[in-house]
Amino acid sequence: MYQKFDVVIVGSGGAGLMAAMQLPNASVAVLTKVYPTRSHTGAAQGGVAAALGNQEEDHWKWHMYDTVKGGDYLVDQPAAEILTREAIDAVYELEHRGLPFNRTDDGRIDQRRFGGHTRNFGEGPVRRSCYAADRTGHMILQTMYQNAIKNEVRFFNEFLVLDLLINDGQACGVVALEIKTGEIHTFHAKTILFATGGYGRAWRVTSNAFACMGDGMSIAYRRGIPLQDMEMYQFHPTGIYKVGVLLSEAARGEGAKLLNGKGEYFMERYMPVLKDLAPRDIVSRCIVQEIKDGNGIDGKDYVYLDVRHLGAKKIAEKLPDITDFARNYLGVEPITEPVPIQPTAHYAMGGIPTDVDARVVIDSQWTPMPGFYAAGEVACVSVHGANRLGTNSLVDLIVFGRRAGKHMAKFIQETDFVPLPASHEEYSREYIDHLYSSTGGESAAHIRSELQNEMIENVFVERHDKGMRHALDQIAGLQEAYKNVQLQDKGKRFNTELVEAVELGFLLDCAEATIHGALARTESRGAHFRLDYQKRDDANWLKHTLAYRGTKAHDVRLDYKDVILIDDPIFKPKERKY
Amino acid sequence: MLRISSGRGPRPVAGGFETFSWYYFRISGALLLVLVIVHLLIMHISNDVSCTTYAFVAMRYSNVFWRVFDWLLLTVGLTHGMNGLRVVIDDYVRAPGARMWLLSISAVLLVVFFMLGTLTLITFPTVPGATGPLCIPK
Amino acid sequence: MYKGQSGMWSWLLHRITGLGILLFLFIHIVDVSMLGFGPEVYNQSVTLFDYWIVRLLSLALVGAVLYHAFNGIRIMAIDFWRKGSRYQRVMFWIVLAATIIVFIPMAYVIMVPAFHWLTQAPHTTAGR
Amino acid sequence: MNVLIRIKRYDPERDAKPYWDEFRVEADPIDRLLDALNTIKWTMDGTLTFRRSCAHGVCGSDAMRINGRNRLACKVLMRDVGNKVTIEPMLGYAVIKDLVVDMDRFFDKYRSIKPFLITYDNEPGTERLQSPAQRERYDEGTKCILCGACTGSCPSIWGNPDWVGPASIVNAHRFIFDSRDQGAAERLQLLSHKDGVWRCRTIFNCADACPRGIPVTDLIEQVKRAVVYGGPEEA
Ligand SMILES: Cc1cc2nc3c(=O)[nH]c(=O)nc-3n(C[C@H](O)[C@H](O)[C@H](O)COP(=O)(O)OP(=O)(O)OC[C@H]3O[C@@H](n4cnc5c(N)ncnc54)[C@H](O)[C@@H]3O)c2cc1C
Ligand code: HEM
Ligand code: SF4
Ligand code: F3S
Ligand code: FES
Repeated sequence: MYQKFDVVIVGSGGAGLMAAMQLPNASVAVLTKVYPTRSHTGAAQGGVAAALGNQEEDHWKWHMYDTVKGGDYLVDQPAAEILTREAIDAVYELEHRGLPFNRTDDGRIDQRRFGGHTRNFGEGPVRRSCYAADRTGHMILQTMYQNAIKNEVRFFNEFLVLDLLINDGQACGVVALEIKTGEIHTFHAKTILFATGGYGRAWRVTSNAFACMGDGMSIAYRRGIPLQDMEMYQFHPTGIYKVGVLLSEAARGEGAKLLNGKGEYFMERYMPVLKDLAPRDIVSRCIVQEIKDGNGIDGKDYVYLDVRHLGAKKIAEKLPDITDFARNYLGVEPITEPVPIQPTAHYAMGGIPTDVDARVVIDSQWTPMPGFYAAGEVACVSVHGANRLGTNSLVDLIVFGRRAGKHMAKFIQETDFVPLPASHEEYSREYIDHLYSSTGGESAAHIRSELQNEMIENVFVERHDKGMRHALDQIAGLQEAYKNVQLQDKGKRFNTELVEAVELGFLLDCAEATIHGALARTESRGAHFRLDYQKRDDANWLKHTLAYRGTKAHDVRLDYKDVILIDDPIFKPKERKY
Repeated sequence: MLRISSGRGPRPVAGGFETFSWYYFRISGALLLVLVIVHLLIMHISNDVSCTTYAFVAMRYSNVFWRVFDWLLLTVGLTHGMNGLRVVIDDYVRAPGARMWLLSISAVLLVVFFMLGTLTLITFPTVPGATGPLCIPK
Repeated sequence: MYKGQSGMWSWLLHRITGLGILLFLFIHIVDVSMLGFGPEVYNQSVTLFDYWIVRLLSLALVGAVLYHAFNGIRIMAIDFWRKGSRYQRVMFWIVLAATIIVFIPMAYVIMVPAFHWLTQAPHTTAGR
Repeated sequence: MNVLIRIKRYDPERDAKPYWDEFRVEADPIDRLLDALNTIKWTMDGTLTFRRSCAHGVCGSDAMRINGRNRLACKVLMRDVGNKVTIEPMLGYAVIKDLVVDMDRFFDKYRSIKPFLITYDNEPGTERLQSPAQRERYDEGTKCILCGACTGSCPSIWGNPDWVGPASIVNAHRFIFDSRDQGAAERLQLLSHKDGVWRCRTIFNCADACPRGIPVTDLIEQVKRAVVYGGPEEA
């Protein structure tokens, strides 16, 4: 089927819906492979950072400083300025649209501490994270969906986008599979926004939903658009042991502490000022270090998160969901017992490169592709650099989602539809037909689990050349195997086996780009920590990686572009200490 | 000082038939509670059913109070119960045609039984002395 | 079958008893209207109540009315008392208990005459 | 532990009518039932179809009937189901395939109660003020993840699919009792109609089914009172 809209938004998480809210007068279609309220944004617990100063003095510039420093100076500083300045207004907009923030006694939005957020350029923790209990992301998603209903946005639920259509260098549509019927649809549009989220499912232990398969990144990558800084992948320190389900940093924001096998609150040793509230890359590394030093619980590969001293009342009031998870998935009662945790794959700092208006840029010269936008976790504006601060992702969604929406509103006024390229559905149809007809005997589930194991072995918190080469060889093999994936379910109707197989293809692409970026970057920076190059190397590596897809896993082409700094001594790259 | 939003817009227009029906269940239910219990006590406890003969009725109905009492029981019970039947029909009969029919039939039933009961109560003669046995002979 | 909780069974019972009582009410209105045909006809119809099977039915009626009435109070408590829904389950057990407690003496009083005849030699036109 | 999993399956493309399928799965007691379903799908029968996304009870994808009651497969642990578990699609929705049901109507009903903040005042430059107590007043309803477990557990909806259902009322409550909202009257008006709140007969299956622990019936009762009293009562 063929349909035509001014704007097609792929993804109904925070970023996609925030953009949709800016387009009340355009014909907008939102395509999403899950029902909108099931998007992964709903899992975010902790909060959304903005220097409102409701609890104590705060300034956006302090926030910007923390963002830049937290990102280990791989952040494009003008973008960070926009992020932190506009965060304030964006949070008020959310409140006006109904978001039920927790409140201070005088009725303002309540704020709490979060990792890496400091007052006065690093002096000590500051209350900056605006929150709604421990389900801020859920509330953002609900509020935005509610407003989309108010604005009568057209949703295409359970549509899996397969391909981006480009004609003459300009994006002009997408092809999607309607999961319920198995039909292929073409959506012709003046502008397209990708807001498809991350790819945490590439690792075995992850906080991410099953749906986080890197779809958007891979689709762009297959169409010749580079992926930026994919080696920068965040591992959150406190995932529930084995399951990976996240125990939000909000717990530590409220005072929870990490405890090792010797009964020691070890973060005090590593980071005397911020302690447990140091940025995530650092805390994750400290945990891995403790485990390597034999300080894991019973010598095993996990440590404890301890909330007991907070008291039953505070735990119930401020951290209800988290307590629930611990009880449910571990059978642990956090009020009386410490909770077993380990680092878990969490967030892609990298993604489709964009400028500050969320326009996708396709080379190191910042050349935009007209009509194509990306926002949210799928995009890399680069405000998170080498490591994202907690609560900065939701800010990213609302600030750059909003900018994307506003810019698209302008763009559709000024431009006309570009015709669709010839035989535009061919690629998608062939892809799907191949999966249906293949008799190669390979199982997608098996390939996926091999990939996830390999990534957690060799492309995790600590990396080194040998391991990553091994991983790359493995992935090359898995990509070959992928060509022979065979389905048991040959039906058209709601074929989730087909969907999973398509998604696996996306995931393999993202893993490939991640490893290439990581192998080449011979330094340690933020979340990218190499045992064989333990120091940061600004002279050679203060630059963004751009990975272009080749024909095989081994022949990815890398290019680089400079990090944009602003002329202010405060933001000059220096060693990162907390 | 707290600034809170200035008001809640217009107040809802009271009512709607369904709201009334819901309320009526409760009000009539409370009334029935009294009426039915008294009724049960008299008919089944302080007398045996075999003793509710014509004469017995005549004795009771010489007092207007009992006629009004029974008429209330009839009216409230019937409307409460028929309203319940209506709700049940609404719940389970999905085909609009069949539903219309059933609802109409129950409306007719309501009227017929209400008339029948009321007529019985009004037309019953006020006979001073008892006619016939007070209990069925054993 | 959906494994509903007590509220589902209480509702189902309430519905069934309500409809049952309504059915009885129809019959009752008809038999009372026999009054209009004079004492003979009416007294003849009353003898019907004396069959022990009819006595059993009227027993069921009493049980139904009791349950429906008590549960009606429970429903109203849930509706109008703010803590009602928190205590609904307890109230359901109270309703059942109250129904049984009140039912037993009433059943006794109602059935005694029937049992009486059952144990004696038959000498009435009604009985059995 | 070794668990026998019975699943009610139906693919309208292939099957004339629903049938029962059985699988034996080796599972850890603290595995989620969802993990067992994935094990089946990934290693035994790729055609088994169900929805899932977050895997930890916050997205609302995998509501289904587990041992007779609506639950999220990702919140039920194997140790709680014993050696045998029966899984069926939720009642009250049309089955698309196996455990996947059609949620479109459910979301249409949700949309029908105006689930968004309605205000007539000008927006202030900063946030609207709201005291912690006023915020607390509508907290329960904000937990809803629109999984549909409550609505599918309600006998009223099995009989009458037009009924707006508990989930919509919970979400209406979330706005009716929000001190910032000014649309209470409009929503109460909508809900006082035939397929509004009155179809709720206080059955409580919904509250039992809700994976978020929302006291669904209590919220519905508050809305009923708001209709009869002509507006929301204070806390
Ligand atoms: C457990 C957890 C807790 C977190 N807590 C916080 C926090 O406290 N603060 C914070 O700032 N950040 C937090 N994050 C990070 C943050 O939630 C995410 O980065 C963010 O929500 C991503 O939003 P998004 O809009 O980019 O994408 P998502 O919310 O992931 O949405 C992706 C959308 O794209 C759609 N989609 C994907 N692929 C396709 C396709 N092929 N076709 C059609 N549609 C598609 C999906 O259906 C979905 O609607 C947390 C993350 C996790 C996992
Ligand atoms: C004795 C006192 C009675 C009380 C306290 C009472 C109370 C109630 C209440 C509160 C309801 C509403 C239930 C709801 O909305 O969920 C109801 C329903 C009903 N009542 Fe009664 N009632 C009584 C007597 C009767 C009698 C005598 C009859 C029969 C004539 C009757 C028949 C019904 C029926 C058919 C329903 C509908 C059931 C349903 O919708 O599920 N009730 N009752
Ligand atoms: S109220 Fe509970 S059961 Fe109902 S949709 Fe919301 S979360 Fe699900
Ligand atoms: S189960 Fe149904 S009847 Fe009401 S209390 Fe819940 S909505
Ligand atoms: S998978 Fe998200 S709620 Fe179960």
